[in-house]
Amino acid sequence: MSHSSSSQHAEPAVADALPGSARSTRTSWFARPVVRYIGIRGLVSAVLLLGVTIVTFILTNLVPVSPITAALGEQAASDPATVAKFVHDAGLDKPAIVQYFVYLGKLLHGDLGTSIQTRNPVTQDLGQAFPATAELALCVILISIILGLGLGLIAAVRKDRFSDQLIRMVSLIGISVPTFWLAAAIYFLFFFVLRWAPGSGRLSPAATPPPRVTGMYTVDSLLSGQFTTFLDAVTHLALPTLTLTLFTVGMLVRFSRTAILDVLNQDYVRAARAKGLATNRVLFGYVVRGSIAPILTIVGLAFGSLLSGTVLTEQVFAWGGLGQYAYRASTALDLPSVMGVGLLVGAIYIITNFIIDVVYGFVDPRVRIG
Amino acid sequence: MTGLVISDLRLRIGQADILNGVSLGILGGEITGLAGESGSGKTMTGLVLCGLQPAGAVVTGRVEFTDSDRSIPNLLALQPREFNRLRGRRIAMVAQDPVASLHPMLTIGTQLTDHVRHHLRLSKQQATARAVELLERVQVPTPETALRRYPHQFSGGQLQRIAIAIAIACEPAVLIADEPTTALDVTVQAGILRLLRELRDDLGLAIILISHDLGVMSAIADTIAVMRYGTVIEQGSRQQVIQQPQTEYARELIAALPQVPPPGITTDAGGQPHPDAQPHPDAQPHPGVQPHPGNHPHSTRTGA
Amino acid sequence: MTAPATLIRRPRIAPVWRRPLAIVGILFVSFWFITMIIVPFLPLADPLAQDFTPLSPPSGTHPFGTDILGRDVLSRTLFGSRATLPFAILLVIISLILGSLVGAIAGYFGGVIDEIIMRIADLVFAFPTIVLAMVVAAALGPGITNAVIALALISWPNYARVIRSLVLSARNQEYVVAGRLLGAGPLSSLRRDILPNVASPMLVLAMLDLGSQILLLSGLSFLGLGAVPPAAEWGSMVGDGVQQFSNWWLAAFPGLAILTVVVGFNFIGDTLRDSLDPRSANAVTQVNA
Amino acid sequence: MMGAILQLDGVTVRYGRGASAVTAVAGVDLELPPGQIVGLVGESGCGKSTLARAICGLQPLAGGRITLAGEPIPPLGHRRRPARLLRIQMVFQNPYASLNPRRRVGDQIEDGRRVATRPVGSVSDLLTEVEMDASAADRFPHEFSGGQRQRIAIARAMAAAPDILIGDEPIASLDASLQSRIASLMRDVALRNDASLLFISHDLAVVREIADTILVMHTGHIVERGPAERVWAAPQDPYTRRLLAAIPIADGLGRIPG
Repeated sequence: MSHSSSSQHAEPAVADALPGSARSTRTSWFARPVVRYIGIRGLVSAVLLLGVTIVTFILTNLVPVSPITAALGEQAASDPATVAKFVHDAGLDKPAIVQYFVYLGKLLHGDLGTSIQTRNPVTQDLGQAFPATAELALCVILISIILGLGLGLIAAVRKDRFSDQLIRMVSLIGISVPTFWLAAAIYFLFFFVLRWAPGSGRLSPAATPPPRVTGMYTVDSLLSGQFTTFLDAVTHLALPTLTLTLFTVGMLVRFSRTAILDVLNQDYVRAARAKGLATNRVLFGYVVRGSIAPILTIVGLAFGSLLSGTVLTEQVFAWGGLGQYAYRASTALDLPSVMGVGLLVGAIYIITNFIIDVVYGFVDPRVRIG
Repeated sequence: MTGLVISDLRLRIGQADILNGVSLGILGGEITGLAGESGSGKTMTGLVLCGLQPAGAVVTGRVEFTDSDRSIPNLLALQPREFNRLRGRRIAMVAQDPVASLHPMLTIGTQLTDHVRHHLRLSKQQATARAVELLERVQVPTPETALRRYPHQFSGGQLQRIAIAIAIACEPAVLIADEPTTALDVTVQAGILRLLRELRDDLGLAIILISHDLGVMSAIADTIAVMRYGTVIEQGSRQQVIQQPQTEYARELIAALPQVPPPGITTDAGGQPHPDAQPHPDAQPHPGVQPHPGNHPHSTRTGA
Repeated sequence: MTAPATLIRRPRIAPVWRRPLAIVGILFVSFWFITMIIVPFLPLADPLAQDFTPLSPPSGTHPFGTDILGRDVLSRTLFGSRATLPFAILLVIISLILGSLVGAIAGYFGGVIDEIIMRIADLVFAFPTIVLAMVVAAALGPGITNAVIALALISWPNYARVIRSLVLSARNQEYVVAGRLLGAGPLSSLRRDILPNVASPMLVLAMLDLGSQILLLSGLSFLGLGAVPPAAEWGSMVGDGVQQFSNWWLAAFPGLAILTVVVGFNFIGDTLRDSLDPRSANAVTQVNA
Repeated sequence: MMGAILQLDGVTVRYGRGASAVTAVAGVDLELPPGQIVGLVGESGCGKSTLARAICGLQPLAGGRITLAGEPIPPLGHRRRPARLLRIQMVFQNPYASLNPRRRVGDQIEDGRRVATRPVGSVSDLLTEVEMDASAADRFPHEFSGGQRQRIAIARAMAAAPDILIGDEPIASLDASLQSRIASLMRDVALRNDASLLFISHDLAVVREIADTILVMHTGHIVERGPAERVWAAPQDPYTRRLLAAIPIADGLGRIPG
């Protein structure tokens, strides 16, 4: 699942560009470089979102099992008259482009078709399942960032020493573990054998979910002051979070270690040391500050692989999120649901990376001030 | 007298011997030139004096550091924490490429004051006031606004001046300048050299000027040490080393450079043309280059 | 005075390959490769034969126990190597060739071709990997061949993007420009100057990708979109085993198989990158102080 | 054998498009008659490297014309370089990037010999001519120092028997003592092989020693041109004067130039 950072175009090296001059005049907000940067990134993300719908559209039509037999059933499909009528009604006779815009129109109205398994509109199932995955994903990404970047920093600073070797080995094992097997192993060990954690599901069977505000049990229970439910929700979060964190931290450590190593070799870090600053100031004030750009990209990638991970692990913990929904859909070949999950997860991922680009725009003065 | 005394400095990385017994005296109020080509060990010597040699390098020998109020027998024996207290406070460094040695995401103000507040325990306002004063000292225009700006908003020459301001912020005794003008345009180099000479005179700084360019050495170094294969092969006053080089290698280095300036070009020594420059037949009389406005009357210390 | 330090001849086995990481990696990978080749000749039960008492825990006769249909888990796990490794290697080779071709063209010729190819690649990167694999495999229908096609479709962009940036930077290298000025055409320039200097990073990428492809392939099988029953394939074996926790051995052993072979590839890949990385400590080259 | 004349008329090169476009070269006229050594001097960012790349067809022109023996030089597309243009060869700035690390030195010099339009010496002749030992042919670039690699690059360029040799800052990455030796080597090799030389550098002192005429470039324009001695001794343009004044002089008199 390893991705390198998003592609930057190598502009022709303007070897003879005239030296930049200090800029003093205040420019109106929309002409400011950062707004232009975010505008461009926004446009790219919108185009990507559109592209995602094209991909799912093509895939739905690629289905070897023709939608006709699926909808009408084997027997009716043999009668040409019914087939012709169905084809006309469903607009399958129109050119692909038109079919696509019809498909897009339905999407925009939130119509993702009906799930073969649950018989509900896919959008409703997704709406139901989304908060569970969101809660798990946020919990995992927060822990993983702290652990991953921390260990990555330690490994980079103490390059080739024992702690670096150990961290690298553990993180390599972390990304080599099949997450679907790890989920079962952790569940078996900590629940089945050791009884340290509660069973599957987001709450114990007896507990009632807190009044729905965000749909995330931990947040909602805090908002309504139900601390026992909050504790119950947190303990249930433990095992799935542990499963996904191991993989995500492994990935974050490997990428952030390389990114920080590059910064450690920069002249401005040596200059900071030459100023006699305390090691922590050099580390956090200069090294971490200098590696923010690659680290933001890495967090985006880690979030992507985390979403992948949920598909393979939620089933074991009966988590009731997008992951489990996707698992059931794929094992039952429920195509509308599979496409629905693909679209939603793709969209979440694009929007997250857009937000990361925006944050980067404000973090790097060369972009903010230009 | 403040300064450094280096005796038999050796450094090895893996199987490679980088420094093979460097011995050199560096006095306050003097610019000591460390000349040599790439691979001669001149940069590594500068790094060792700052305690910034690469991890895993084996260093032997002695570096004695004397300052107005203390004397340390051997810097190399100091614990990292102790050496760190000296770095930036008593011994400062200016690197070759100003653009790379300033953090792209921190304002000039932050990079100019964070080590001052660390070493001198100054408040934010005191440090900022000092920063403005320093920028004026190194002739950076509009210091107040410059403090809020970022490195990418300045030219190479201005950045090097800012880097020098950062280096002298805590009034160090020793300033190590590693190829300070190499990355700059020729027309900007003279300004930096002039600034270094002023700092030597005004602050009594002991400046170690590391450069491969003997022309730069000939311009502002008081004494010159020529290095090759990790040792000092020739050492002496500027006139002596440049005009009567002892070793063949030094002679070869000097022969490769122009000895006589273009006719009609005056230098900052009172504006008269160079004594042995022959004027070109169709050279029109034109006003000689006025000495640099900010230049102090030539100090009597160094007989011109 | 000694002359400046010049190139030190590299010791016979570079120290980076003697590190524990590398040794463990080589051990795991060679174990599974040998298993893949010799398993049919081993005195093992037929992986599909259902003639043992079902769900018996690991014992002398069945070291890995038997599954719900009474098949021997040990032989199915060992035979599983034949269901995963060849396809993973095939996948990496397809993605490497397809990706390198497309990436080199995009990097070398640039312009509109580069834009189109990179936008397609961005589209594939817009999906988290397994989700896209799931969507494509579901559309194509289950089966190992469809899974391989699906994974090939989504893996080549990773190679394309890496080789594109390598070719882009190589293309501006002075020796490549010099070659063009001496009349080298695009093909000979790519073959003689660019690709040889781009090969080693691609090798590292392929080795690290082998591990990911195995995880993806077995992941798809776990989702019922890869190998279909009754094939002895690790992902689907774990998928069946996960349903009943009390029979822990059903999922444990195939899972360990996946873990060990992927760890093996990743350890070797990491060591390979270190041995090629100029900055790594042991590649002593001309020291320019 | 009469070499070909290189002619530049009003050459203009722009980077980028629209508002952010940067004019690197603004209307440059230049003439490189056969057998002549022309020095092009200027600081970084003045457009001299862009001009060199434009002459080799590596940089499309936004205006003006470059002709070799009267025929215009088209930009180098993706196809093989037309035979008649092989008579212009270039030596680059960075010796550590101008040779393919994975191919023997001899093979890379052979690349040049293969396209030579006139009879040219063997690989060992070419190596000897650049003061290198013939045995270098079987070794790889990483076994040589910066100066030696630059000599090999010169040998490779001369192997194609060019009429015009362009040095794009060929001595900038070398040690001071080597710089004037390599510059005069390029001059002698060019003259011995009936090639004219366009020598581009920011070091006016070295260019003066080898060039017949000197052109001074500043922000994309030629601000001064003339015989080397005249430009050195009696510069007309204030920028040239500033350049000359900035040259550090190794006379030990402790005076800052400029």
